[in-house]
Amino acid sequence: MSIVVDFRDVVAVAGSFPVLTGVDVRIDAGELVLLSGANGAGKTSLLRACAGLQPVSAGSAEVLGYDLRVDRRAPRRYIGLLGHENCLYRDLRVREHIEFRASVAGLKMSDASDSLARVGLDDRLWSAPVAALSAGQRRKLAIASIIVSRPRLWLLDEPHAALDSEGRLTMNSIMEEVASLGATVVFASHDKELSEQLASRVITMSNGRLTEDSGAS
Amino acid sequence: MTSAKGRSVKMTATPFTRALGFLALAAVAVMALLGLVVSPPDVVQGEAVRMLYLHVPAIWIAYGSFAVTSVSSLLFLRRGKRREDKGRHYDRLGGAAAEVGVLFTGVTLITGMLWGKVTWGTYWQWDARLTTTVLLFVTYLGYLALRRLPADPVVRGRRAAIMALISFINVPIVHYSVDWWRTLHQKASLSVGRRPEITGEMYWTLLYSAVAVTFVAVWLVTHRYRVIRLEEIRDEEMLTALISQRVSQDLPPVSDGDFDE
Amino acid sequence: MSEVATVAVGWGVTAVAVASYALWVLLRGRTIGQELDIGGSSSMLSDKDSTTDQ
Amino acid sequence: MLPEALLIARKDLKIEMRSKVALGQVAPLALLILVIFAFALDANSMLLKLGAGGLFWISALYGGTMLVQRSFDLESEDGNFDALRMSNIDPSAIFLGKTLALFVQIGILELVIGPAILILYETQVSDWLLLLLAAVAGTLAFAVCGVLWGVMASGLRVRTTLLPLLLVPVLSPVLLAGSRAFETALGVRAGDGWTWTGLMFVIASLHTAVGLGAFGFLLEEG
Repeated sequence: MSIVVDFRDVVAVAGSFPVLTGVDVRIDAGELVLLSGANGAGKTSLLRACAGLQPVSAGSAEVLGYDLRVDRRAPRRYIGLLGHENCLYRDLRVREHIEFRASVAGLKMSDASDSLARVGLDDRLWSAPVAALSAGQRRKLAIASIIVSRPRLWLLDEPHAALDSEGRLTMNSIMEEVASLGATVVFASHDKELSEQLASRVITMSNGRLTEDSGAS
Repeated sequence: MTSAKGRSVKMTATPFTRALGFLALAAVAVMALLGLVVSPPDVVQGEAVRMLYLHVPAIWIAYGSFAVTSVSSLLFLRRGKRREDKGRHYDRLGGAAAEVGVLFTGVTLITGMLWGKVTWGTYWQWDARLTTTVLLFVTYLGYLALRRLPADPVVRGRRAAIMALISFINVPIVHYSVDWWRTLHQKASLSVGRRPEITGEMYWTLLYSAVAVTFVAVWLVTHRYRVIRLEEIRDEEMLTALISQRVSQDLPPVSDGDFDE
Repeated sequence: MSEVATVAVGWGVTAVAVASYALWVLLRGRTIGQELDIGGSSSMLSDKDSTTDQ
Repeated sequence: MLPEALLIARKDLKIEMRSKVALGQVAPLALLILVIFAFALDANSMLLKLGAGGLFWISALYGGTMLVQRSFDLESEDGNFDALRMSNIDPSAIFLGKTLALFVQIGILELVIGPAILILYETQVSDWLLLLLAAVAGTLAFAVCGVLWGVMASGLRVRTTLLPLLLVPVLSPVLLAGSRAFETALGVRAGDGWTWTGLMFVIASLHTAVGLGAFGFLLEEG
C-alpha cells in the first residue's frame, strides 16, 4: 500500500506558538483515521499542515509523495480540506457557489448536482442565497463542494459539527464510501460514539504531538 | 558578567564596531568643525550654505540605504529559498538599512525645509526633488510598518522583500512623473535661490562630510542588524522553551475523552 | 530666523535624531542581551553612550 | 490561465451584483465627497472647474481604496482564502481575475462620479477620447496596484489602516498623471494629456508584471 502522509518529527509554528511539537505519523491509502484530543491539542494544525497551509518548520513532511518543505502547493489538487470555516461566499446562491467550485476544479455541473443530493441538500435550496442557509445546511454545502473536486486525501476538521443526527450519519457514510474507493480520510471529531465505530484507526494528540495511535505501524 | 569571548554573535558591539563607532564619532566631530567653522560662507548663500554639508550627505546615505534594502531583498527572494536559514541575514540587512534610510530621509527633509526657508524664503516648494523625497519617505515608512507586523519570520521577510522591490521600481516612476509635472508647470519660480558654487574648501568639506556620515550610517546599520539578530535569537529561544514545555506536559494524555464544545 | 540660527537648528535636530536612534538601538540590544543572559556588559553601553553628542 | 481568471472575475462581480456595495454604498459616498469639495472651496466655480480633474481622481482614489478592501474582505471571510489556495488555480489567474473585477467596479464608480462632476462643477469636455483612455489607464493602474497591496494587507488585523498607507504613495504618480490628463481633456489646461495617459499605462504594465510574478508568494503568505 502506498503511504499518503509521511510525517517525521514535524514541528510547526503559528505566530510564535509551537502548534506541532514533533509529530511522527504515517498514513496509508484507504485508511480512515480519527484524530482525537482536547481543544488546542494540534488536530487542526496537523490537518492544515497536511494540506500545505500550515508551514512546517522542522522535520520531514511528505504528502502523496510530495515533499511539503520543497513545494507546499503541489499535492493540493488531490486534497479536499474541510476546515472550521465553510469557505462559502455569503452573497452567492447555492447553485452559483457549487458551480464556481466545480468549474474551479475543472468539472461539469452535472457532477455538482449529484454531490448536493449526496449530502442531502434539497433541490429547492438551489436558488437560495448562502447567507439564508442554516449552519447545518452550510456545512453540507461545504462538504458537497469537496465531493465535487473528488480528492484522494480528505482532511476533515469536525465534519460532524453543526449537523443534525441524520446529517452525521450521512457524513459517516460518505467517509466510509470514499475510503472504500481507495481515498484516504483523516478527520478530527469530538463525537466519540459516531467516530470510533467508523474509524479504522484512532490517533490521539496532546500538546502538539501524538500520544496514542491504535494503528501504529 | 559573562565574557564576550566566543559569544560575539550575540553581542551588538564587537571590537571592530567599537573602533568604527569611535572613528564615526571623531569623523563627525571633525565634520562639525570643518562644516561649521573652517569652511567659508558662500558668496551667494552666506552662512546658510553650511546646511549643505548635512543635507546632501544625508540624501546620499538615504539613497544608498534603500539601494542596499532593494539588493538584499532581491537576494533574499532569489537565494533564500534553498538555504537552511532561508537567507534571513539578507532580510535583516534589508530591514536595518531601510530603517537607517528612513532616518536619513527624515534628516534630508528637515534640513532641506530649513534651508529652503532661508534661501527661497519658504519651507516648502513643490519642487520635484522635495516632492519625490517626501513620497519616498512615506513609502518606506509603510515598508517599516509592514515589517513590524507579527507573522512567521520567513513569511514576513518575503512579504517585506516583495514590497521593497515594488517600492524600488516605483522610485523612478515617482521621480520622473513629479519632475515632469514641475518642469511643465512653473519654469521660472524655481530659480529663486541660486545654487552655491561648490568649489575648493566647500567641495572638500562636502566630500569629507559624506565620508563621515557614511561611517555613522554603517555603524548604525551594523548595530541594528545585530539587534534584529538578537530579537530573532530571543524569539527562537522562547519557542524552544515553549516546545519543551508543551512536550513535558505530554504525560499523561489528558485529552482522550474530552468532549467540550 | 537668521541664517546662523537656521543652520544651528538644522544641525541640532539632526544630531538629536541620529543620536536618539543610536541610543535606542544600543539600549534595545542591551535589554534583549540581558533577557538572554548574555552580553549586557556595562562597558558595551558606556563606550557608545558618548555617541549622544554625535 | 485566462478562463480561470474570468471565473474569478465573474464570481467577484456576481457578489457585487448581489450585495451592491460599490453602487449602493461607495458611489454615494464618493458623490458626497464631490459636494464636500464644493463646500471646502466655497463653491468657487472657477476653482472647481480648474480642479475638476484632480478632484475626480481623489474621490475615485478614496472610493476605490474601499473597493479594494471589500474585494479582499470577502476572501478573508469564512476562510475563502484557504479555498482559493487549495483550489489549484494558478495564482497569476487569481491576480488577473481579481484585477479585472476591481477594474470593472472602480469603472462603475467612475461612471457615477464623472457625470456628476460635469454637472456639479460645470465642466465641459474638449477631448472625449483622451478622457476615456485616461480613465481606462488610470483605473487599470489603480486596480493592479490595489490587488497587489490588497492581498498583502489582507488577513492582517490592521488591514483597514495599513492598506491606504501602502497604497496611496504607490498610486500618487497615477493620481498626478490622471489629474493632468483630465485637465487637458477637460480643456482647462493645455498640456500633453496623451503622454500622461501613456505613463499610466506604463505604471499599470510594470505592476502587472510584478503581480504575475509575486502573487503566488503573497497569496501563500497571507
